[in-house]
Amino acid sequence: MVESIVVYGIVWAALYALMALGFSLIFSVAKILNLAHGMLIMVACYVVYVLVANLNFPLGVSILAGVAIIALLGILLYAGFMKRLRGSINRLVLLTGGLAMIMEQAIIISVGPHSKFVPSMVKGSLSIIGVEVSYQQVLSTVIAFILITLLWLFLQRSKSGRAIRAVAQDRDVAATLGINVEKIFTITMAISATLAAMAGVLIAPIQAVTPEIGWGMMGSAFAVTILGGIGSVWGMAIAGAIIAYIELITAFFISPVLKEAAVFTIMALTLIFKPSGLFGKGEV
Amino acid sequence: MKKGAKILLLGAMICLMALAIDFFTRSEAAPPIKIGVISEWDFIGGHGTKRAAELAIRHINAGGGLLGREVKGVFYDSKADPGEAKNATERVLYSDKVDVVCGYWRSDLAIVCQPLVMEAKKILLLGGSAAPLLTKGRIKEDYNKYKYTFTAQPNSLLTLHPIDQSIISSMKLGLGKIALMVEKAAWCDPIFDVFSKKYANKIVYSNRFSTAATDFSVEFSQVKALGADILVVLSTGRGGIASVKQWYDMKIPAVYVGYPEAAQDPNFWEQTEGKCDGVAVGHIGGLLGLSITPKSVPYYNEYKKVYGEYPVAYTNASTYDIVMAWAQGVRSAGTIESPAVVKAMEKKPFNYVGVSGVLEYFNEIHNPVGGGWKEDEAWGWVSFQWQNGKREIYWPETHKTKDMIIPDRIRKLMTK
Amino acid sequence: MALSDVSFSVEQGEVVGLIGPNGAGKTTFFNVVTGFNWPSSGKIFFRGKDVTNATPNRLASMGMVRTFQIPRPFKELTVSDNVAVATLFNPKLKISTSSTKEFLKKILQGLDLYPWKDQQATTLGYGSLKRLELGRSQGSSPELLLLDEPFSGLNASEIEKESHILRSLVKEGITLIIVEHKLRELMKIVDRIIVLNFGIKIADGAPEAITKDKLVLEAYLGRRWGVNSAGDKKYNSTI
Amino acid sequence: MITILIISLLLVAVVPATNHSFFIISLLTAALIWSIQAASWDLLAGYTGLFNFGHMLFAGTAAYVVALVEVNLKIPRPLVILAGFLAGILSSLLIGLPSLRVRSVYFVLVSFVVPLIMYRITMSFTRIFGGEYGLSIERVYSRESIYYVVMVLAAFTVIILRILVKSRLGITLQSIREDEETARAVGINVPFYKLLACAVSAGFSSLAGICYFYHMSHVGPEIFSIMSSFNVVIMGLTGGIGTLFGSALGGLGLSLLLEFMRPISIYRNITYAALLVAVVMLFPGGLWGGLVSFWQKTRVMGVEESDKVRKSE
Repeated sequence: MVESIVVYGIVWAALYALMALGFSLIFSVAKILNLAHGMLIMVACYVVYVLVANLNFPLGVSILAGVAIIALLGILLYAGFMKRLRGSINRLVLLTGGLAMIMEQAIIISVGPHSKFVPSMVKGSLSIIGVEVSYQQVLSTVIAFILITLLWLFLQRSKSGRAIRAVAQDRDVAATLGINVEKIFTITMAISATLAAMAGVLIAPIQAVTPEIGWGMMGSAFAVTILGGIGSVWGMAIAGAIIAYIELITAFFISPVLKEAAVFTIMALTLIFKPSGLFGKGEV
Repeated sequence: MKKGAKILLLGAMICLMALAIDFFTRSEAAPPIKIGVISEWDFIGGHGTKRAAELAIRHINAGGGLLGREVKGVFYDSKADPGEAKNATERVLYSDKVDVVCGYWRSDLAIVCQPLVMEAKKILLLGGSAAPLLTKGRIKEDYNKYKYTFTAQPNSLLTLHPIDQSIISSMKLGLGKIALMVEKAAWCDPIFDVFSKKYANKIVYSNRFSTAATDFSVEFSQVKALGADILVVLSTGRGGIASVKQWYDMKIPAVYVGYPEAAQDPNFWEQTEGKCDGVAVGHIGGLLGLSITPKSVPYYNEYKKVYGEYPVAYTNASTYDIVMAWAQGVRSAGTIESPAVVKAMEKKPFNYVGVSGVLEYFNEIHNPVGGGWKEDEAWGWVSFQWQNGKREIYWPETHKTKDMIIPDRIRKLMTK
Repeated sequence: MALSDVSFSVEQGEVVGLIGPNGAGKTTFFNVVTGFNWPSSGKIFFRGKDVTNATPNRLASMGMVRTFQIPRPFKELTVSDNVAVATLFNPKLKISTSSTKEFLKKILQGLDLYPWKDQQATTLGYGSLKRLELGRSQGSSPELLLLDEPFSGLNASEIEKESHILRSLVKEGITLIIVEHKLRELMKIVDRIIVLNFGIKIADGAPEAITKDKLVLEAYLGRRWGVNSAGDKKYNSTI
Repeated sequence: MITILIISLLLVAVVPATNHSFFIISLLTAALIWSIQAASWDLLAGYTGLFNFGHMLFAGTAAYVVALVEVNLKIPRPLVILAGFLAGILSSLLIGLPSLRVRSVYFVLVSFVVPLIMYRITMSFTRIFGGEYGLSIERVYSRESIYYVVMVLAAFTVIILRILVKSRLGITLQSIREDEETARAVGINVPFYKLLACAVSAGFSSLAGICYFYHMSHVGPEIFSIMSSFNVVIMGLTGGIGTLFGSALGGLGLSLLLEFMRPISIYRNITYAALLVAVVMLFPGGLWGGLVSFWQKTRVMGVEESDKVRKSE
């Protein structure tokens, strides 16, 4: 019982964190609240599905292709739209919301509302401390954690990583240091979209994919980001864990019905009492 | 006052716009018989309603139309929003001047729009909505107002029956410890109550989960811990596929039965990569590609031919059948005047041969009856089980293709 | 910047200059007194009442008003509205529009902003904005006015205007506490100067005395004087 | 003022002009309700600087309370409506109190989240709130009567709000929007006025919500969904933020436009979204705001001239 809460908590922590990372990254660096993030995740799943099922590409190839396509899409959305409105938070929210609707409708019109799926990369399951977990879940979790670590390393060690952090801290100062802020924003968006796509292909085999799933995913990303606070990779991971465990524990001790309500309440409370999030550096 | 003038201009424009809408959309009820089809295009159910209505209209016209007149469909999206649905409904009623309204998969929309159609004294053909309030409630209470409502979809209370069959059949297989997991939705509440009462001494675990749930690990491990061997799940939400996959991955030693709506999908086997082996669910038999009536298989194949995929949601049958049934009613009444058509459709025996089954008559609350289904049973509905990639009907007897079984995988888990 | 030991009292109608090198804690002092920050220890009395933890709006309604070094007008509002806001929350004015209008007019004329009263604040030049800042503070007819560098960023002629206005305020019997770097101009209006350094009051006395005070000279004026006079030369050359 | 009367008269004229087409009447009723929502939203977003993404929270709460009373108790309708109205105003605290602590993007987040909590609650507690079925009653008022009531309410809303923002309250709110610190420095009790603004806005919004309930004779969880609140923002912003007329007209216009686009069937939603993107990209102040700012620009130019002159003196 408790074991299963622990084990599945880890699985969902990783996936939630992955969903949220891209979202919070672009949010902290470019102050863009990207409502289209969930839709990027969703579109990634559909791209992979179409490549596999309709064009019978091998799975690996399709996943790589899918991720690449989404990354490009991300850059496109940024350069084409968000760039122009950067700075005015409210209009950006509306813009990304509109873009999300467009993506959703585009999928519905082209593929239809039926639920699609991305085949799992590995079959079978194993038992961890007496809890049955499928290899797919294990794989997704591991990859998620690897990605999180990689992102962290990238931000800490690499040159452009440092640049991104600098921009996140103070755009103007960064600019005076000779950092090409525009370039940084574009790179960040690309990374964010890539993370979204990866989240998509890792989660799709575990759940089904329908066009409106994007909103739900965005919600999860929302929750984790708010709780974790922007500008801290491991804060994201921990927040993901907290959310995951809140859900599981509510489900176990109170009632599964109140899972979402519990999460939303935690969000609201965080926003009211510690708006910058548990590990956030950004001030209000 | 310059500003004022501008505002005035805008105001005038808005009114003109309103008038323009009215003007463009107004048209006298001319030769073609018009069906207003309103459904939720962005959702599988509503999508099915739309397609099924299209096919039905096509077939009616192929058969020379109705009373020598062509039948024309007016299709609007309700966006799954009551306000939108209301606008759409009043648009078809008062500016498209349709002769009959069809559609509504989501019950809240039907609840809002049914009275509007009734006020206009037009026939309402419910595409998929099965809220008991619409028939059992309203028609019973105020027959004269609501008698124009017809549906080829048993109300959700009756769909309890195929679900119950899955429990009964699994008990026949010697299982007896029930875990009852029911989605927290209004349509589930009465069913949940009935089961909790009926199987009070057999239920070892029961809970309600949210329609947005996608993870069931905790619930399932409780089920496992409590040693339940019949896992009854009612879920129309996103949870369906996820729950089946988790049930498989967590090696739950229990048969998965009930109403995981996602399991109706002909591609469910591929979607779950065979993990759904042994899952039992209720569905309209006419959509299984099995010969429930002479119409079933042809419809199944034609649907594939037209839309490139097999029908998924039950609305694909219920909408088609109710529209065709209405057409038969109109033919026998010899007019499209609502009262006459109502009389014609209420005539016993009505004997309409549909995709889902033979509809002998509509009972006093306009629920379909016949073709081997009793009044208190879900007309047209069967219980089937996924058995190595195929959907095998095990209830009712009349349409049975295979017995319900406990898959070897689960048997092994149980003996372990 | 923390304040460790600053204690002095200001009499009604007195004009006090508050000086000190950058980071001496002048602005912090302002924030603490006007209730934008609250002190960790120590007390603030205004007209005998303990106002240590009062909110800015309460202090304002009591008659203690501050200005900001960089003018912070309500950009979208018109000039007169900017002052009007203050008058709205001025308990001494009853909401009889006529008298308020008169009061407004008087202030705006005093600042000679009247001709531009219906423009958006953003359209004013810097000098006018400074005066608007003053005007807004007058709107709540203050008894104690804390001015944060009223002369900064102004050219000689504008400084003239500004100090003229200040003098008129003094005539009205308003108590002033002025933080200012431009000592020359400051000396002309204040009757007492307090010197802060690293959050400590190091001197307090009449202007002449201060200029002779050793401590002050080395801590502050010694460096500052030259720069300032150089600055003056620059000004003279420009005019 | 006059113009509103004229618009109202035109709207009255619509009824006979379309010989009482129920379609047009209820279409306009809904549109007017949306315009009230947009206008009341504008008081917060445009004048107080609280960009509220959860505006339908107020209307939803009011509507649900009225529905609950209508369904469960038998008490005179005025009391029912009053109850809903008060509940709506009370709910404004859920947005107002956070607004005291959090600003800009964080406030946007809060305002997003609060209605979603209500959505979950109404969905989950099916016994009380009817779950996905929502709560519905038989129609109690004729279409026309509701239409006229809503029309009067809409005019009333815009006029009252207009008067408010021209009054001392208006200036106060705007100064809070411009610079909270300075606002406090001149003696404004910022928290009080923020809450007041929320309450006023919520008041009108919930009246509209109650009308919506009687117009639909139904209320469901959708009213708390992201989209419905989002729509209010879209309408307000398209019409023109900070110009009550603009937002109100935006609400009216967009609702009609949406209905007008019905014939393009499956491309309707995507077109709507595309339009939204276009407006957000091209008209920062919205369409109406575009006009207004154009006038102001012309005025400001003249001003700058005089300013230069003055400086050179």
